[in-house]
Order: sequence, then C-alpha cells, then structure tokens
Amino acid sequence: MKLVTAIIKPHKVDDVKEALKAAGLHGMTVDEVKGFGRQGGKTEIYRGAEYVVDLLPKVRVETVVPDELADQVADIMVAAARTGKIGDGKVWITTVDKVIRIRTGELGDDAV
Amino acid sequence: MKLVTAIIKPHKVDDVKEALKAAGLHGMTVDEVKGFGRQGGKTEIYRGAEYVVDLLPKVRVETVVPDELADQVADIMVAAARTGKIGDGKVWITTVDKVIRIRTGELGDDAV
Amino acid sequence: MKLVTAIIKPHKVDDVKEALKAAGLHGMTVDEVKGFGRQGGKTEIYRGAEYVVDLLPKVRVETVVPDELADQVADIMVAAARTGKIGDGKVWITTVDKVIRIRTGELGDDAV
Amino acid sequence: MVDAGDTAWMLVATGLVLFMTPGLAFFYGGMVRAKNVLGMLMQNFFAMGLMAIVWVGIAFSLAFGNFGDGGLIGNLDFAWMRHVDQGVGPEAFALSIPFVLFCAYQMTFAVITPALITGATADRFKFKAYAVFIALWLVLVYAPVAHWVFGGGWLAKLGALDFAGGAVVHINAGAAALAVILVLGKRRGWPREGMHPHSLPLTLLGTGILWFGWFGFNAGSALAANGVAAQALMNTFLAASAGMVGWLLVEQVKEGTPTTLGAASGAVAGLVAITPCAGFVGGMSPIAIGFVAGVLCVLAIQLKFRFGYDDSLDVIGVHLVGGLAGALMLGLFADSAVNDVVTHEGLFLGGGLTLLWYQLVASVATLVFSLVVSFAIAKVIDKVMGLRVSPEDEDEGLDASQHAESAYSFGATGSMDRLG
Amino acid sequence: MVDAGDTAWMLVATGLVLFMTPGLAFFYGGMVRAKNVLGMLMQNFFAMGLMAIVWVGIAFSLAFGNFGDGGLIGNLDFAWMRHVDQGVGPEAFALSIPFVLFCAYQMTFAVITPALITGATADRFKFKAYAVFIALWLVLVYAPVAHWVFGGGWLAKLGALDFAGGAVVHINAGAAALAVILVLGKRRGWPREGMHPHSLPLTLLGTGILWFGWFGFNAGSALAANGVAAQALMNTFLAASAGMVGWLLVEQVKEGTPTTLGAASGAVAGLVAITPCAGFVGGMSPIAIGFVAGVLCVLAIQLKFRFGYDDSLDVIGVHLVGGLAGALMLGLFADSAVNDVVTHEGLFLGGGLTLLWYQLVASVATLVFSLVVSFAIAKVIDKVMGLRVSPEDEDEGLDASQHAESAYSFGATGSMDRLG
Amino acid sequence: MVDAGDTAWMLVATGLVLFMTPGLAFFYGGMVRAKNVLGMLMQNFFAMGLMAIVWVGIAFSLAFGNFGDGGLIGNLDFAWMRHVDQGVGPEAFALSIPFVLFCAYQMTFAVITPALITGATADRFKFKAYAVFIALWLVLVYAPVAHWVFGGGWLAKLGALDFAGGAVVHINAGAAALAVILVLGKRRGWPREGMHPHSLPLTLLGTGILWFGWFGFNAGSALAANGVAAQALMNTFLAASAGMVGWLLVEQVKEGTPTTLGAASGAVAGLVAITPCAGFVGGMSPIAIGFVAGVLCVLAIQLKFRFGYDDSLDVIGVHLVGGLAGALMLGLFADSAVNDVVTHEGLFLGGGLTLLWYQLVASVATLVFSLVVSFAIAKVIDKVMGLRVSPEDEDEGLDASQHAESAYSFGATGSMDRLG
Ligand SMILES: Nc1ncnc2c1ncn2[C@@H]1O[C@H](COP(=O)(O)OP(=O)(O)O)[C@@H](O)[C@H]1O
Ligand SMILES: Nc1ncnc2c1ncn2[C@@H]1O[C@H](COP(=O)(O)OP(=O)(O)O)[C@@H](O)[C@H]1O
Ligand SMILES: Nc1ncnc2c1ncn2[C@@H]1O[C@H](COP(=O)(O)OP(=O)(O)O)[C@@H](O)[C@H]1O
Repeated sequence: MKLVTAIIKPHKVDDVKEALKAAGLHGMTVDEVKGFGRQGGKTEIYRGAEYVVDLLPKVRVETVVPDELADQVADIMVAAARTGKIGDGKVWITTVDKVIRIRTGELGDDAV
Repeated sequence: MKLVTAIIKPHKVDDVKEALKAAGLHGMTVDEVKGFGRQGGKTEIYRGAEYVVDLLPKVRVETVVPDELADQVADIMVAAARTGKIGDGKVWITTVDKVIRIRTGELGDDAV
Repeated sequence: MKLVTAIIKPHKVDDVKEALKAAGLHGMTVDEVKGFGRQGGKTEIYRGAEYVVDLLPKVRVETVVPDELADQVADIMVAAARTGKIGDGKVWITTVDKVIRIRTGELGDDAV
Repeated sequence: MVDAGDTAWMLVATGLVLFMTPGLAFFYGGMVRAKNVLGMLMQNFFAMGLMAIVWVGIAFSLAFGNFGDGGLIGNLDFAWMRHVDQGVGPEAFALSIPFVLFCAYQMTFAVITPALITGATADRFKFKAYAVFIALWLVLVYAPVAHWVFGGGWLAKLGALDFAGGAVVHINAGAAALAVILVLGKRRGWPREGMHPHSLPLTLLGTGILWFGWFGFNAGSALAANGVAAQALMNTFLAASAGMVGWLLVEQVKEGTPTTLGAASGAVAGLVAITPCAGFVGGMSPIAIGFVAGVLCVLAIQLKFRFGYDDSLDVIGVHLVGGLAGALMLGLFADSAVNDVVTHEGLFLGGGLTLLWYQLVASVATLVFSLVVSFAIAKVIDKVMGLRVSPEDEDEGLDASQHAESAYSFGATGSMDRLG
Repeated sequence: MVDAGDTAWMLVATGLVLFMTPGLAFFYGGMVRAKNVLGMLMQNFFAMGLMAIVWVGIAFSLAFGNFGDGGLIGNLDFAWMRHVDQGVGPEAFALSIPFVLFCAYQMTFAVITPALITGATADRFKFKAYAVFIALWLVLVYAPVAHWVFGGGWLAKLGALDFAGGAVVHINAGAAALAVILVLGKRRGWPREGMHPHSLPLTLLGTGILWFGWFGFNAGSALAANGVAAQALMNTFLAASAGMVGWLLVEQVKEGTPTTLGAASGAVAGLVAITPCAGFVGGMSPIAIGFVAGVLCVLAIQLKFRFGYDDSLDVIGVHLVGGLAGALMLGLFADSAVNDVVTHEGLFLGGGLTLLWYQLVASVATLVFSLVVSFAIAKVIDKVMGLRVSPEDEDEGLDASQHAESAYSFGATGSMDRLG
Repeated sequence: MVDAGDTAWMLVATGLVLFMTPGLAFFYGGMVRAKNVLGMLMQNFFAMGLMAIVWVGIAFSLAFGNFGDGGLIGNLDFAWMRHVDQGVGPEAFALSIPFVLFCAYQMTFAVITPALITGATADRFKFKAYAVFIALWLVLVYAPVAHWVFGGGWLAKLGALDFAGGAVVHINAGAAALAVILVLGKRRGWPREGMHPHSLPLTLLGTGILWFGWFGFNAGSALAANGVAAQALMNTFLAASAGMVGWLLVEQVKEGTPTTLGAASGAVAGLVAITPCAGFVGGMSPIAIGFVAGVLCVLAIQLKFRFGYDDSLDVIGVHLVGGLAGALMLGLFADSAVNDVVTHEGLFLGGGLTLLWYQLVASVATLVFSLVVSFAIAKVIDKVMGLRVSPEDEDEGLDASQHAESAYSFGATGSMDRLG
C-alpha cells in the first residue's frame, strides 16, 4: 500500500475530493496546516505597521491506496489542485507496510 | 522503528491513550483532522435548506515504536478505537529510518 | 527523497523556521498537534477541582528534502528546537518514494 | 418644556438604538464565513462613523426641515447643526425633550438603516464603494423617505401610519438591498456551495443585542416615557417572541428540527413586523403580528433559490417581507384605544379598508422609490469605481483583501515579522 | 398617575432584565463543551419566546390576579391581556407606571427564571421535552410562588420579605433544577471526565451582561426611580464585587490560584444573595452579604461530588445555596431606615428573630413546593416523551442532534453541499 | 429634592458605565494573544470587584469629602458609607438624585480608570501584584486627582474644566500606564515579533459596548436628564464617529488600507478626547475634536517604536495623548451658550487664552502627579513581591500561569482527568 500526501490550497479541497470520488476512491483524511515556501507571505497591517505572515493556510490531504494506484492518484490530485500560481503545493508518496480497517480488522487493499 | 498512524473517532482518543499507556507506551502525538469515507456525511440545516457535511471530525494518532512492537501497538489501537460502527477509521504502519529525541539527541529505541 | 518530521514546542516554530531558512531550505509545512509523553501534563483548575491536561500543545514540522540532506536537516531542527527541558519532542525521518510540485509537475529534487 | 422623565428615557433609547448597530454587525458577522467577518463588522461599524456626520451635516435637515409640510423633502434649516440645540425645537415637533436629543435619536436610525443592507451584499461589496454608496443613499433615499413619513411629508399627510419605521427603515433598506445585489451579482459558488455561518454564538449575541436595543427603537419612538411607550415595549417583546415561535414551528414541520439560527431569525422577523405597529396596537395583536411574520419570513427566504438572486443573509426575506407584512397588518390591527393618533382603525377593529389602503400606498411608494434610486446609485458607482471586489479578493476573503487583517488567531503558529 | 421619571426607569429596567437572558445563555454557553453550546443558547433564547406568550396568556394573571389576597394563587382577571393597559392598574398595586409596563417587567422575570434551570441540565435535556417542561413549570410552579410573594399571597401576608426574587427566582429555580436532574441523571462520563468550558471569554461576556442587567432586576424592583432604587443599585453592585472577592479568596487559599471562572461565579453568587435584600439593607451590609455568599457557594459547588448528582454548571451550588443564603441573611441585615416596608428589622439591627423566622418559612416553603412539583412534572414528561436525549445524541452533542447545526466553523475544510 | 427623571437617568448611566469595564476587557482581550486573554479579562473584571470595595471603604470620601474646598484631598466624612444615603447629600453638591446613587455613579469611574492601565501592561503583569497596585493607586493617585477636579479641589477652583474626566480618567490612567511599563519593561520578543490580536471580533464587541457605555459616562456627568446631558450625548456620538473617520483616513493615506482595528481605535480616540469637553461644546465642534484626536492618536501610537517603550495596546497613544488633546481643545471650543459653567470661553469662540492656560495647568499637573506617584508605587511593589511574571510564565501565557485555565477549547482532544 502507498500513502499519497498532498499539501494544497484550501479552496481546492472540494475539487480534490470530487476528483478522488470520480476516480472511485472511497476515503481520505484532510487537515488544516500552514505552509512556508517560495510563495512568500502576505502582508497584514497591525497598528499602522506592516507585518509579513509567512505561514500561509494550506490543507493536507492523505489517502492510502493500493500500490498500483499510487501514481495515478497522485496525478489526479496534482491535476485537481493546480491553479498554476505559486503556492499550489506538493504531492508525495510513501510506502505503507500494513493497513487495518478498525471496524472490521480487514487488512491491506480490503481495508481502504 | 515504525510509525503507527491511526485515524479514529474523536471520542475514542481517551480510550486509545489509556490502552497505549496500559501497554507501557510513553508517547504519542494526536491532532484533529477531518475524514471522508464510507461513513457518508451528516446533515445540517441552514436557512431551511439541508446540506450534507461529508468531512467528519476524526482524530489522527501517531506513535513511533520499535519495529517489534508495531503490530502489537496497531492491534491495541484497533481494539481500543473500535465501536463496530461505520467510520471507525484506519490504522497504518510505515517505516521510520531514524528517530531522535530533541532534548538529549538520543537515537532509535532510546528516543521514544 | 526523505521526509523529516519534527514534533516541537510551539514557541520554537520561528526558531526552526529561521534555522531551516538559514540552511537554504525553501519549504516546510507545519501544523498544531497535541502531544502526550514523558513531560506529563499540566494542571488546570475547574470549579475548585484540579484536572490534569495531559495532551499538551506541540507543533509538527514536516519538510521533504533530498536524501543526502536528511540527516543534516534533522540535526538543524534538533538544534533549533532544543530547550533542554522535558517535552522538547522528537524528530524522525521516513523515506519518500516520489514527490511532485503541483504547480509545474516537477519531480524529485526539483520539486522541493 | 423639557421634561426630565421623557429626556431620561430618550437619552437611554438613543443609546439602545446606537447599540443595535454593533448588534447587527454580530448578527450578520456570525453568519458569514470566517474570512469575511471583519469585512462585515467593518461595514456596520463604519456606518456608525460616516452616517452620523452626513446626518448632522445635511440629512437630518432634509428629513425634518419643513416639518409637516406634506411634501417630498425637507429644507436646509437644520443643516450643519443650525438651530439644533438644547431647547425643545420648533413647536410643530411638540417635543418634551431637547431638540438636540431628538436629532441624536433619529441619527441612530440613520446609522442602522443603511447598515441593514450589508446582510444582502455580504462577502463581495468593495469597502470603498460601500462607503460612497451609503453616503449618497442616506441623502438621496433615506432623507426623503424619512421626510414623507416621520417629517410630516406626503405619506404622513395622507394618513399612512408608521410608528417606528416599518417603511422608512425596513421596506426602504430591504428594497435597497435588492437593488444593490441586482448590480453586484451572486457570490462565487452560490448556491451550489453551502456558505454556512462561522459562529452562531456571535449571531445569537447579535440577536440578544438587537432585541434589547429594539426596545429603544420602538418604545423610544413614542418620544416620551408614557403609556404609549410602555405599550410599544410590550408589543415589541411579544412580537419577537411570537416571531421566534412561528419560525421554529415551520422548521419543525418542514425539517423536523428547530434551529438556533431559526430562533434568531424568527425573533428578528417579529421585531421587523411590529416596528410600524408598535405604538398603535394592543392586546394580543402583537402576538398575531409577530407569529405571522415569523411564518411568512421563513417561507420567503426560500424565494431567492427560486428566483436566483443572492440575498446572502436574507435582508429581503426578513426586512422587506417582514416590513411589508407589518405595514399591512397595521391596517388590520390599528387600535385608537391604544393611541389617539389612530384616526382610522384597522379592518379587524371595524375600521374598514381605509387604513389598509394608506398602508399599501406607503409601502409601495417606499419600495419603488428606494428600489429605483438605490439601483441608480449602485449602477453609477459601479461604473465609476467598481462595486464588487475582484474574484481573487473574494476567494481570499474581505478581511485580508479589504482590510489586511485576519479575524482570529487561536493557534501558536500565526507568528508575524514586522516589516520596515 | 403615571410618572414619566418612574416610567422612564422601568422601561429601561425591563430592557435590562430582558438582556439578562442572553447574558445567562452566554454565561452557561461558554461553560459547556463546543458541541453543546447551541443547545444551551437555544434553551435560553427559546425561553424568551415561549415564556412571554405563556405569561401574557395566563401566568401573569395567576401570579398577580387577586393581588393581596394572602392566598395561594391568583385568578384569571388579567389573562389574555385583559385589563392590561396603559393605566396604572388596580389601586392595590399602587403603581406610578403603566400597568402594561408592570406586566412586561414581570415578564422578564418569568423568562429568566426557568432559563436558570438549563445550567444544571446541560448537555442532555431533550429540546422538545424542555419546551414542554418550562411551559408547564411556569404555570404550575412559578405563577403560584410569585403569587405567594410578589402577588400579595400568603408569604407576603406572613411578613416574609423578598425584594427582587431570592425565593421566587433563585430558590425556586435552584430547587427545580435539583428535581429535574434527579430525573435526568448524570452526563455520560461525569464525574471522571473533566468537561471543561469551551470558551471562558463567552462566559465572562455573560457575566458582564448579567451584572449590568441585574441593576434592572434589583433596582427595577423598586418599581420607581427613587431612593430605594438607588440603594438597591448600590447594594447590587457591592454584593457582586464582594462575592467575587470572597470566591477568589477561597480559591487562593485552597488551590493557590484565583480563576476567571471563579471571578465570574463569585460575582453571580453575590448577585443572587443580594437579590432578596437589595432594597432592604444599607451601609456595608451588602459587602457582608456578597462576601459570605461568595465563600459559601464556592464551597457548596463541591457537594455534587460528595452526593453524586450532576449539577452541571452549578445552579444548585450558586442559585439555590446563594438564594437561601440571601433570604436568610435578610433576616440579619434588614433595615427599616432603608425601606419602611421593613417592619421587623434584622437580627443584627436589633429586630430579634422574627424576620429570620419568616424568611426561613418562605425559603423552605418555596424549596419544597418547587422541588416536589418540578419533580412530578419532569417525571410525567419523561414517561410521555422522554426527558433525555439518547446516548448517541449525547455523544454527538446537542448542537448536531437537537438542532442539526454546528456552532463554529473557523477553518477552510467545513464545506457543505446543498441537498435537494 | 430627588427628581425621578434625573434619578431614572442616573440609575441607567451608572449601569452603562459599569458595563464599560467588561467592554474594555473585551476591547483589550481581543487584542492580546490567545494565551493571555483570560489574564486580561481577569484584570478588568477584578477591578469591578476590588475597586468597588476600596471606593466605598475610603476612596470616595477622599475624593468627595470636603467638597469644594479648593484643596488637595478630601476627608473621611463619607468613609465606610457614612452619610451615603438616599437623601440628596450635602447642599454643596447641588444634587437632584440620591447621594448613594452619586456615590455608585462615581464608583464606576473608579473601577474603569485603573482598568485602563491593563492595556499597556498586557501579557506580563503578575496578577497578585496587579491587585495590590490598583488598590494603592486608587487611594494614592485617583482619589486626590478626582478631588482636585471633581471634588471642588484646587484645579476646579483655578477654573480648569473637565466635564467627564479627560484629566481625572484618561490623562491620569495614561500617565500611570507609562509609569508602570517603565518598571515592568517590554514583553519578550517585542518589537521584533508581531503580537497580533487573537480575536478582532472580540475587540469590536468591546468597542460597541464602550461606545454605548460612554453615553452614560459623558451624558451621565451632567448628573441630570437635561439639555446639557442631551448635548453631551450628541457630542459623544459625533466625536466617536469623527475619530473613526480621522483614524481610517490616515490609514488609507499611509498604508492604503483602512483596518477594523483602526475603526475601533479611532472611535475610542474620539471618545477619549470628547470626554473633558462633552457638556461644554456644541455645534460641529465635537466633529472637529474627534477628528483631530483620531488623526493625532494614530500617529502617536508609532512613538513607542521610536522610543522603545512597550505600550502593548496603546494606552499612552490613545488615552494619554487623546486625553491631553481633548483637555486642550476644550480651551479652543468651550462655549458658554452650551453650559453656563463655562465662564471663560474657548479661544475659537473669542474667549482668549485663559481657559487654554488653565487646561494646560490641569493636564500637566495630573500627568506629572500620576506619573511620579504611580512609578513609586510600582517600584515598591516590584521590590516587595515582584511586578512581573517569570519568563517561563510569560511564554506559557498568563491564562495558564496566573489562573490555571485555558480560554478556548474548540476541539475534541482537550480532555482532562480529575485529580484527587
Ligand atoms: N520541502 C517541503 N517540505 C514540505 N512541504 C513543503 C516543502 N516545500 C513546500 N512545501 C509546502 O508546499 C506549499 C507550497 O510551496 P511553495 O514553495 O510556496 O509553492 P510551490 O509548491 O508552488 O512551488 C508550502 O506552503 C508548504 O506547505
Ligand atoms: N483510503 C483512505 N486513506 C486515508 N484515510 C482514510 C481512507 N479511507 C478512510 N479514511 C479515514 O478513515 C475514516 C473512516 O473511514 P470510513 O470509510 O468512513 O469508515 P470505516 O473505516 O469504518 O470503513 C475516514 O473518515 C477517513 O478519515
Ligand atoms: N513515541 C512517540 N511517538 C510519537 N510522538 C511522540 C512519541 N513520544 C513523544 N512524542 C511526542 O513528543 C513530545 C515530547 O515527548 P516527551 O516524552 O514529553 O518529552 P521528550 O521528547 O523531551 O522526552 C510529546 O508531547 C509527543 O508529542
């Protein structure tokens, strides 16, 4: 099994979710994170002084998939999350040794 | 070393924590995430219209453990987090190359 | 590629960010988590009774780096996040099979 | 002569209505997404700033100058605070409070009325365009309509009744809201995406403040601490209660679940509808009026999905519809035993259709005038400086794009570095 | 005759007490977990809706009809708003304000008293069962007790004193809270799990509003803008202050750390205790009364752990205990120089034990009556429709299970899609 | 004789000013980081507890005893509530309200003035040291200065004017704030790190409450429901509005973006500046005064970066500078037509420099006295018990370190287990 992790722009969550659904995937886990990268920060004003906020809101999407789907899922995510503007984020793939569905104890491909 | 990751229902956090403690484990890291899966969503009403919220609150639990304990820890988590109802979540195991305790610089099994 | 993950104290985020920047790294993703460990909990008072809060605020820092930099980056993080007091956290390294920059589709070292 | 009791009450009533605008800000602010809450709060608070100045500068005089002339607009007698002093003002006003207090009291109405519009235009109105819009609107729309009704203009002369502003405030603002969103267009993603409230406790805070403040709004419109004020307060209370119950009953029947947002909205619907009636009806009538308004408005807010206009937080569904309902129901329930200003009683009290007809005329006149002139103002501003934020700014949210701020920062990782 | 000054004050006092119910909602709402905050707010706001209607419909008349009869319950003379008009009402009331205002003022008490109960029953009361409960309770418990004390019933005749509702409001609601939780049972997980406040700033907001509103509650109970009202206001202020200081001192001694929740709770404890005394004591007495209440209540809230009843937000510990403390301390501090209604002075002013005895009778009578009847109502509702939510609904939280809403949505990942 | 109308107004005004302290708590509380919000709220609420007791115990008497003596400090005639009853008090006060109400009204000023200081000392003042500081400060600084100005002391005799506390409240608290932070030092990390507001909606809530309450602060200072009160209310409203507009204009010019925090701060700046002037000026003057204050203060808050003192939430920039600006502008705009207490008109009304000179003397005297004595008190406390929390406590935040609490808990993973 593989774990595909994507760091994306927050307003792209729904698009990625829909794309995964369309590709027949049944699960994913998302959370809100902050990203630092080439995108630089945004400027906020506080008491008449300017500040740079260089940790920007991003969303992390994680989905565990069978080995043979990993590349394809990564590509789907890349396509769905792309705006073409800096800060679009990254997708990476890592290897999962074992996965268990808590409810049933099913393992591996049956678990996701 | 192995990293055991569990996505569980929020109200199961304490049970999982207690089970890990009982098994002699000394550390874990948790965070709040949202999950999409077979469980489907819940319905909210807004201005007289119904909406489905299909990202449901879950908690991610991560614990780094020595290789030989990984399966056992995963089973403990599965047992502690199970309600038997859909949406109970997943547990997965990945391989950790190296782990360091920041305070002391200890490595590997000594670090956790 | 390697994924270096650090669990650190919240007020060390800026130091770690600066240290990574100083080392020429261009990206990282952080999120707020809660940690359970040897540090024990802190005591809160509610209605005249004492409670222990044993999940303490921590920050998770993740950065994907080329293989050859992983150890060095881990050491930088360890150095920047250390206060020497219990609860400083952990750093661990896992292997990444593939990484893609969403904006451009670049792969591997070019993607980070 | 200035009466201390009446003055005491009107000092407080002025404060209460002033406090409604922050209340409105929270009521609306809780309903928008977290990235737009400051934009919403700013528009409401800014009305407290700019409208006050425009009011004493010119609009008060246009509304209340030439009092009782039966005409279309006042004059400049009171502009720039001229003659607005501690005396009781011109005799025609028949005041027992200082004229300067009357002006301040009316000022609070001039602040909140344009602010009501912001609920419809949520999440996309450019701040600077908004500022220009409300300044023009106060002078070109609010001041004339206030003269027609409160200033003894043609509608007052005709015999239409409006105790505290069913037409002047609610129909007027509701129609203006419709006009502006016709120019602005829908929010990106609407209606597919559910843009649900980011903080219902904030909305309920706003509701509590509005209910509290509305006692000043309605009972204050008696301009004295007397029996009519007391009756108006009781009516206001009961209509809010009945509006809440009515709205929740519909929810219960339709969806099986009463919501807190429904409770809040129903109370506001009842308050809107009782506004024109507050000092003119008695007995159990306010319960009927509030209840009907609650039921009507919960149904009316579904219209936007049918007709496809994005009345984001339901200003039209609640203030326009509720205001119309109240103005017309006054034609049914007006009671001369409650207030001798009532010369034609309501239909249900045996007064026939006369008052109902006047009420209809006043409502339609206000609606049409406000709709047309507001639309024209919005169109002109749109041409000159753009009414709406850019799509990027809208996605980012008004807080960041219009005010370079973010509303909340609960976490540990929001650190900033000072530039320059 | 209606006096403008008195009327001005009572218009405002009515608004202030009305505003206390949202204040109470936030005070309690901040203390529950985030998944239950809307459930709590809803129960409080809904009381503003339903109780008002039941009040003017029947309960006001049951409480104040047959005024001064020394009996157990009023009659139906004022039901359905009959005779509730702008005049000063029947002579026996000796009012200088419109009777309709008196009714509205008392209505605010009828709204907040049942709402007080929600603090004890937090997180598990089924909404519809709650609605039925408070409707019955207002008629069967509140109205009679109000008649006994405020309506010139048997306790008033006896000579017991209760300026603004120590017995009618606080002992009454506190005893009812105890009755209901005996039927409801404990929250799942209590007392092992710490169910700590999700937003203390919200609780402090509630505290601020309560303190502010309590001036209307206590000083308004003079029913006029006179010296007694002024004294009551001063006493209210000082008792709140002293209650806060007392509670915090105990925390400091016991735990080494004064808490903000303690400051809030102590102020409320002081306010509760001064309620029956506000217009009857003077000098430094309110400081003593508030301080004792603060110390007593912080100790009393530990009783639930001893006896194992889950008084979730300490309604019994603060309102029942604080109300009893206040009612009895009036027997110590009552001062005829402050108010000539005081015919037997307090023990410390040399008046002997007479008043203390009356106060004890009134307290016990109220406590027992409320406990028994409230328990019976709760039991019947439990049989008929179930009083408590299901375990699943409780785990999910009241917001989702009772109202299909969620309170907060700060993040970017709470998107929803519209169904149908 | 006690007048019901005046009493009605002053009962409410007392409530309004009391409500300002929670308002201030939220105004400041929203601006600090989430880990310090309870610390901030506690300091403000605790002032409502402790200051009230110190006030009736002794400080009221020191401020208002020997009324009109032209001296430096009062006596102990009214200590411990002696002679503070329902009568109108000593003739010199010329009151038409109960003396006990006058004492309560003044008490609200004594609560909020020390609370103002907490904005400057945010995030690092040890709670227990704070408690000792404000108790001493009220007696040693506030009471004398209040006597000088409000109690008929030397500044009043001289001819300096201060309607509602430009010197007594704002210059006084601002100077004390400066003194305390000179002893406390800067927050760790300041000015490199941006310690930005954790909840601007909370700050705007505070702003709304402050604006509302300020009507009681300024119009209440007329001590009657009359024309001067009405004028003061209008002036207060307009100055807040103009202050907001002025501040935002500067932001627009300097940064290109008006902020919500700027709107809030500008309104407060206008309110501060109008405080000494409220019942003494008329016409469009309040707009000029508010506008100048808004512009001045937004520039003044940059001074701390120049001079390197950490006035965390800009008490000096807004209250000291705004208070000075208001006190001096009164020397320009004072108008005897508005209030016959004005014997020397302002410069712009042809009254020459006399009043301006008196105002300068009063301002400087207050500033210097407060600065010196406050500094001494802070130094002594620092020596005896330490003024500042430890670096670890500061990093952890005041909520955890001073009060063993955390403000918010929105998530599902904040569970706690009960100890013992
Ligand atoms: N090396 C990295 N490791 C982990 N996350 C990264 C890394 N580089 C970037 N990110 C994440 O990706 C986001 C976008 O990266 P950025 O460099 O700003 O733009 P882009 O991906 O378009 O080049 C960052 O905000 C951060 O969350
Ligand atoms: N393929 C997956 N990858 C990552 N997380 C998943 C995946 N499938 C499910 N999850 C997580 O597990 C949770 C429960 O999954 P779900 O399919 O609803 O129920 P169950 O695990 O009982 O079959 C989801 O809400 C999601 O957070
Ligand atoms: N085995 C583990 N797996 C995952 N996270 C851990 C583990 N042990 C500790 N942590 C994380 O590291 C943090 C610090 O650990 P702790 O044992 O308290 O102190 P220290 O790292 O200084 O020994 C914990 O709060 C937790 O977030």
